Amino acid sequence: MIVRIGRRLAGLLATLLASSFVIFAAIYAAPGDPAVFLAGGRDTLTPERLAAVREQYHLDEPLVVQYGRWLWDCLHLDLGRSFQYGDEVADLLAARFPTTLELVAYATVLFVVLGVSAGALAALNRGRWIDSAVVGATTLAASVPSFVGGIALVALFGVQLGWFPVTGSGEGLVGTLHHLTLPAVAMALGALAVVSRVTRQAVVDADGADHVAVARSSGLPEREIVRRHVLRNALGPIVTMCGLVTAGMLAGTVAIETVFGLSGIGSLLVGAINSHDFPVAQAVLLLMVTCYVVVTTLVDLAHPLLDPRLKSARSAA
Amino acid sequence: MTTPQTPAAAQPLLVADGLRKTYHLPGKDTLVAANDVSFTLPTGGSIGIVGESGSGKTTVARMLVGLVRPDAGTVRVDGRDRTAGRRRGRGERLARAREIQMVFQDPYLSLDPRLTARQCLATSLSLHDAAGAQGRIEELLDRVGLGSREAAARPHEMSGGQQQRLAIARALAVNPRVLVLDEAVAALDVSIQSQILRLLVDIRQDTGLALVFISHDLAVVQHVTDETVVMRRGTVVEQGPTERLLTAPENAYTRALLAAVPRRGWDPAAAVRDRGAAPAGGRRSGKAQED
Amino acid sequence: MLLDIDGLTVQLPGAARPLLADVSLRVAAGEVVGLVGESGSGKSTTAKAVLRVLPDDAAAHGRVTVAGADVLTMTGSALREHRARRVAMIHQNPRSALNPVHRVGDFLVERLLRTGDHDRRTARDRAVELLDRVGLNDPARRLRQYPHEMSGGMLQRVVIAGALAADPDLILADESTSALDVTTQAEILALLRDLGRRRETGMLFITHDLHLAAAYCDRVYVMYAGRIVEHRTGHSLFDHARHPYTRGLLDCSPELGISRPLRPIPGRPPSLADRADGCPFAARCPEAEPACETWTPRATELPDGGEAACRRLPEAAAATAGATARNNP
Amino acid sequence: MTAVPADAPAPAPTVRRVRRPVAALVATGFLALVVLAAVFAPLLAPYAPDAVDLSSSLVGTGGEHLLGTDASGQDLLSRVLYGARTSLVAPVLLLALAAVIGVSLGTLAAWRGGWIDTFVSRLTDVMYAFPGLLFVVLIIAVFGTGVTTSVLGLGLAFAPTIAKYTRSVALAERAKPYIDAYRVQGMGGARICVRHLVPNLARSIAGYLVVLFGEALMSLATLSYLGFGTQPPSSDWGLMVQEGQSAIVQGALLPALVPGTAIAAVVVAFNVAGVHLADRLGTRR
Amino acid sequence: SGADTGPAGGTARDVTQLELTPTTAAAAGAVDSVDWLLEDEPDSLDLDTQGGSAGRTVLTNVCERLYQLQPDMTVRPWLVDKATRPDPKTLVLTVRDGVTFHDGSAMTVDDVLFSLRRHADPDMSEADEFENVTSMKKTGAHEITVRFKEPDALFTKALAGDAGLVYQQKRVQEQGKDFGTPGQADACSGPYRLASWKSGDSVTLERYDGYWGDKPLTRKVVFRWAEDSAMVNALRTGAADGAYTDSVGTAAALDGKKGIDLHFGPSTATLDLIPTERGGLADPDIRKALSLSLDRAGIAKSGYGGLAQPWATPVGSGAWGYAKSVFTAAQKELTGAPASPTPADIARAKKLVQNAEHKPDGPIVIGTDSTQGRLVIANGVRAALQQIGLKAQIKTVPSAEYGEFYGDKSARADIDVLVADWYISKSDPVGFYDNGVSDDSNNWVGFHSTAYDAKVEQAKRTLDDAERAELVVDIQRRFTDAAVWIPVAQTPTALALSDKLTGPPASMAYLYHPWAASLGAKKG
Ligand SMILES: Nc1ncnc2c1ncn2[C@@H]1O[C@H](COP(=O)(O)OP(=O)(O)OP(=O)(O)O)[C@@H](O)[C@H]1O
Ligand SMILES: Nc1ncnc2c1ncn2[C@@H]1O[C@H](COP(=O)(O)OP(=O)(O)OP(=O)(O)O)[C@@H](O)[C@H]1O
Ligand SMILES: [Mg+2]
Ligand SMILES: [Mg+2]
Repeated sequence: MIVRIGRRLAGLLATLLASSFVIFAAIYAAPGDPAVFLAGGRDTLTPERLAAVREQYHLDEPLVVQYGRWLWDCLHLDLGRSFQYGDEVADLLAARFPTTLELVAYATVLFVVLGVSAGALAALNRGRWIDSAVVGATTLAASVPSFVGGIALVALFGVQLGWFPVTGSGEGLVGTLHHLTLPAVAMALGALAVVSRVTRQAVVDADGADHVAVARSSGLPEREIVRRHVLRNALGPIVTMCGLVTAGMLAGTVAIETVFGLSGIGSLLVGAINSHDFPVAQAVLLLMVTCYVVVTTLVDLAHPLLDPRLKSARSAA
Repeated sequence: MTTPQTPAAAQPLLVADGLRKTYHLPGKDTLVAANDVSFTLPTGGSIGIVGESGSGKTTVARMLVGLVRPDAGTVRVDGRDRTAGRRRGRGERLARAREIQMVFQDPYLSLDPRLTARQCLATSLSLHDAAGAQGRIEELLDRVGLGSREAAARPHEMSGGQQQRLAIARALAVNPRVLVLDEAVAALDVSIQSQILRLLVDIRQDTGLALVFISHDLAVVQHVTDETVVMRRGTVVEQGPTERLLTAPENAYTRALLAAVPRRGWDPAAAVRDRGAAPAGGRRSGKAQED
Repeated sequence: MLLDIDGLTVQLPGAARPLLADVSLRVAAGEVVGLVGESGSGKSTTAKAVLRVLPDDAAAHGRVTVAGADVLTMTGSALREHRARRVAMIHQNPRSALNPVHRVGDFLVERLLRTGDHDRRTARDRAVELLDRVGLNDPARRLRQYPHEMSGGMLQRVVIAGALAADPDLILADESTSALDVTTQAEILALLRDLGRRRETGMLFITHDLHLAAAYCDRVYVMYAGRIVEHRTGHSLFDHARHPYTRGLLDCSPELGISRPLRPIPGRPPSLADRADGCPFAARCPEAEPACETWTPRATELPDGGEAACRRLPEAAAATAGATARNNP
Repeated sequence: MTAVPADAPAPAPTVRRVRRPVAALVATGFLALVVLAAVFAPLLAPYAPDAVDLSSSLVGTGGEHLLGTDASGQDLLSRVLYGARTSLVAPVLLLALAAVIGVSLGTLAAWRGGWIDTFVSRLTDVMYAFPGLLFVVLIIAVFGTGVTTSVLGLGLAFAPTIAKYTRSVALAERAKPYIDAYRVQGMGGARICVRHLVPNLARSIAGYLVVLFGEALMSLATLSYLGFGTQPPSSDWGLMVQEGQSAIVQGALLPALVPGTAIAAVVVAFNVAGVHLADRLGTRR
Repeated sequence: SGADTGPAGGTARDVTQLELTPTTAAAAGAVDSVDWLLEDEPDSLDLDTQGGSAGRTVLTNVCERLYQLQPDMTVRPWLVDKATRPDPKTLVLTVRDGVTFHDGSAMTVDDVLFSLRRHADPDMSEADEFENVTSMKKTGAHEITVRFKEPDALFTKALAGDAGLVYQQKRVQEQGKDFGTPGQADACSGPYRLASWKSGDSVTLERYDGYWGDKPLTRKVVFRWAEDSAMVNALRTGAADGAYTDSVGTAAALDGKKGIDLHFGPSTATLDLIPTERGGLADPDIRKALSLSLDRAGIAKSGYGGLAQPWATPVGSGAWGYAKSVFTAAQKELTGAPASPTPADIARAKKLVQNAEHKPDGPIVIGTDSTQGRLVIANGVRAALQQIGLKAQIKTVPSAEYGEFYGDKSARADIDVLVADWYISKSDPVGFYDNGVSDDSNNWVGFHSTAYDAKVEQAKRTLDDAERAELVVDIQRRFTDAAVWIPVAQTPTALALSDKLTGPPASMAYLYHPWAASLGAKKG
């Protein structure tokens, strides 16, 4: 077990290192020149001024040198100062990350509860109308991009009916819940399809296992069988998929934050990429990737707790 | 079963010498699946390997045909070293294939699901020599008793017995000198099993093919082999002419094995009382799995 | 009679022949009754009918009673009760019969709680007792193990303990030793026989191994294509089999220590899609006559109390002497 | 293992009642219609797709413009019809490219194991960890904008996903004894992979690709939105959605709704047909 | 769905009738708190390093300038009491007495001088305003003397912009690098003080009770930010009370909605086509032909919901901070940029193309991003070019990359004409026309005229407004005649305000004028 954890952690670090380089290189290569942004207004742009700015911010050094410099600082928990805001990047993140986290957490609760129950319901009523309804509804939901869903939700529940506020993230628990309901629903809608589909398949598979038939033929009550044998055994793939979706959401709040006027790290990232705010874009991406990798690693480490066979099995990766 | 008895003095065709294989399990455990397994098989001879589940039979078979590289020991055919291992050229790979072939336990999974029986045979023939294939295919199909209907069928359209016939035909396609059968009839019903066994005996008679016949079923082994190797936990516990082994076993484990086979007048309780042996399984280092 | 199956016919829509055709079978308390046949002959379906787990769209006719209770008409709680307390089934593969994510102890406790006689604590004690009964050492520790931590033989003992938990009247052992090594098989068989005797439990022992059935069971039913073709006491089977199919099986099964050429039965068993109006074995039978193709099989009493369903039984009886001579080395 | 008799022939097809796949038929029919519409767009479209008419911008549905117009007064119906061409061809090309790379990588990883496997796994990890289309943006930064680049870039971006999937199915397939049988027959690894392993994976991979099609279409649309993909006055559906999006806030839904519905309908149809196809392909084995 | 989903042809405003009012009716009653929306969070509240319009909109209520831009776009002294010009190259500023910073300490001439020097630092964004300055000195307890290389007509206008902000020296120096970032106090003297800036959430201003001038009616202003649809929704549902909207789409969406008043005011911003070095539009005749055949009214209506006005010069009417009537009249004289081309215009254009010396070889590449308005312009240009027999092609780039076109020659290497919007911060057209001078970095197409260069130079030195206006009209004619840039439309400032509130300016002055101070309830 310890060895396994150690291995996973090493893999996590390797992934982070590789990702950090790709992040750096991507931002470096992304269109647009940060010097233009840094040099300020458009009437002051001259080649000399640009060159001076480049030198001042070390933008004229080779990619690898810049990367090394950045990585070194990151390791010292120094994420630098935003080109755009002039503020410490760490402060910027600290102010916005909670909103994104709350949003993702809320959405996760929604899609886990709804997606898993819909999937299980469909699986246990295989071939009946409930099954078709769930599969049909989730397929449709999956084909609507989240920003479109978001706009529709706002138009109906925010503007027409006025049940939910249309911007901001609210204060206090009740306020936050009130403000984040629509964006969380919009995010959860897309995830519902994949989660319910995976749940359905996992439950169908688990239901088809021999030991379930054995349990049935030994006269255990159906409720008990579904709970203790079918659902319990289907947990593995469900938890994995929920973990992956949640991890993906951490990096995918951009559109929703824009539609609902929330200041999270998603909108921070878009702004930073647009304005070539290197330090912020890199830090946000690194944070997102770290979250993703950490969540997936946790799911991976939690897996053996759900399936004791894996504790001693060869890891497939 | 009366088979053409080749004189034991004949020069050995297949020699397994000191084969050893260790698997590394998760954590620090290792499992010795085969340990110092040696035997010889004369030209046209037939040797059985019996033993309980996990005793290393399949591991030995796979080492013989080069699917698993032994940690130590060699496999020689006609004096030529055919041990799997170092990178070998295409020529040598094919040469070994022409010497030694294998039939697997699960007939369905050992056939390419995409290919019809005829295509399946054509594939292996073309690998070795493309000429005269068509006639040879019909000959092979006929040899294993597959009709024209089955020749155009894909594996999922055939019964288990037909599938195994095809697998045997495929192995025969390259005219091997040794055929390794790993539990090749275990998945079949007795009536089908006997058809396959009959087929094997016929083929041996006609072609002088040598067999390595792996089975857990002593009664079946007895019908097919001249010589038997009893394995347990990766090691050979007893080895000798099948006749002698079944009538006068020297090893306690062999005796327990024999006593456990149901036959007329058999009492399981007595068989258990006779059994002095510990449970099966390969030998593990590190934490024991079974106790 | 503990188990009494009378004229059971099970038909699936779309199938050319019934899964089970006119199956009659009896098991008395304390008796071990074998049911032999090749794959697909309907052995498991028979056992399942006793538990009333047939395919949803299957139509069943005939009667199945366990200790006088009609199984085929049971519903709801009566059915659950029947499955939980009166009949226990032991499956072929113990590894797939246990939930891999639950501990062995959970499996037993779950069954024990179902019987209603226990609370969690006493159930646990009883589970330890059961494991001890089926011959597992250190039972308290076993309760905390997961299935994947045990060998097949040990797991089959656990499954048997589970079956005993409900203290059933009838045990259905469906190929319950086929996946085990011969030595382990002998241990399990000895255990089952011992438990059955002690508690007067009846057992329907299903296997595809004719030798095993004949050696182990008090009485044996031989099944072919959904029909019982022969029904004999165990020891008379080896030497006095009367149905050509049974004899064919004996002829093609290699027997330890007996060296004789195998005589395979030609062809293969009919599938559900094959129509069989007359005797289903006629197509493979060396003794078949054209009339066999239209004769609906019917059991004929044999002098020693057994039954066989062959049209040519009188002649076949004459041939028995020859067969006996051949089978004796 | 002891004998487990399993000589039962495959269950007769008569026993399983065949259920009419109505939804799948409808979906397939719809897709066929879309393809026809794309092919015959010049005959069907009432206007040239790039005909600007500033005097009738953001017109609603009506006789003159069946599905209304966009901000520049271009006829939406004509644009959607013409747009079907790039919108459908580009994802196919993209997936073809991704499949070639992904299947090769995945098969190689499953077959060779070792560092290649580790490398592919890490690569997919890193790719998965990236938000959105950043990777494609990187490719485009290097090679410049345009349809070709976005197809190339997305092809590369999709490849690891397919590689990961291929690896998992190839691992399972590789463990089957028929592969061992080929090796025993003396067949080389490369030939086994190319001639036998991959063709046997083809069904499940094809099923997976069909499901990915929707995603590919959406991703290309997103790239067009960001200005990396097709250029106006092209009528790529993704581009149209993005062009139309700014009119939504003014209450003009059609410019985004029409191409958006087209995308969603095609994606849904592909998913329905794809899942059915994957099921069908799957049951054969 | 039916006709309700397509809006709009009929409801769009008549672009030629769009009425621009510099300010809204004066407020009568006090308000406790107002929620205001910005299009984005301010980058920083230090405009010397990061000047965005969000930051300016907030900070203009907190910080004061030496001069102040009025809603009607005129400029008047503010923190300076008096300004004298002893000679054309010298400006003496007398600093107002009695002004206190928000910590209560008095503003001194040292603070002013410190601020001016900070703005003049070459690393700061306003440095270019000080290029003509040779020295700035304290010459008395309340007096600063500025000397110029040449007489400078624009300097005082610059002091009404960010170059004239006055900071408290002590605070700025204390805060160092953190000056202007969230969590820091302001260093100014305006009617409001910065109560809090919660990064990523909100900025709150509170009335400064020690303010030297008139007391604002509104006690507290809370700023949040939201884009397009979110902003529209927030305003429609009353979650916010007002906003100045940059994005025309937002304004158009709010047009005619209940509970919201829309006000339009003059701005210097225009939409233009800027020909580039690539040369597809190198020939002035081709440029003129394009200008003649462009459907400006159609573009304004289609792309900007009627909230833009066809315009014949590259500077919006907000730049007319003086001699307004002269400029208005001059604009009417121009014939090279019709609102909707008449058949005669088209005929003229076709002839120009036929007789052009350098006809473009390939299609003319139009550079744009995919925002609605610019795309409509690009499509309009494409249609216009096709109409006069030229081929055209559109190349879009991400909005993020767009800014680079202005600074980097290589970025615009493969486009012939850029769809651009342009504004100047000073209310004087002269501030624009130096873009046409021969060696100017914004003169991409390489327009060269010594006479033009001389006139621009002269105008910059002409301190008298009337005289300068004459010059500007001349310059403007030369610029448009040569179609150095091709003007399309002017885009006014749009103010969306709850119908219970009134008071703030509607013109572009909101960026430089303490607009919140005049905001209040309609009824007392
Ligand atoms: N690839 C492998 N990795 C790890 N252990 C393995 C591997 N292959 C086989 N083993 C182990 O090696 C031992 C011997 O296996 P082998 O398959 O040779 O036994 P066998 O005698 O053929 O058994 P069976 O009768 O069940 O087929 C078993 O304990 C098995 O679990
Ligand atoms: N639910 C079902 N639907 C359709 N056919 C079925 C079903 N269950 C069983 N069958 C068919 O019924 C026949 C008898 O099956 P059964 O499982 O009873 O045979 P068996 O004798 O137990 O075989 P085995 O030895 O393989 O266990 C087989 O042909 C099988 O394919
Ligand atoms: Mg084996
Ligand atoms: Mg069965």
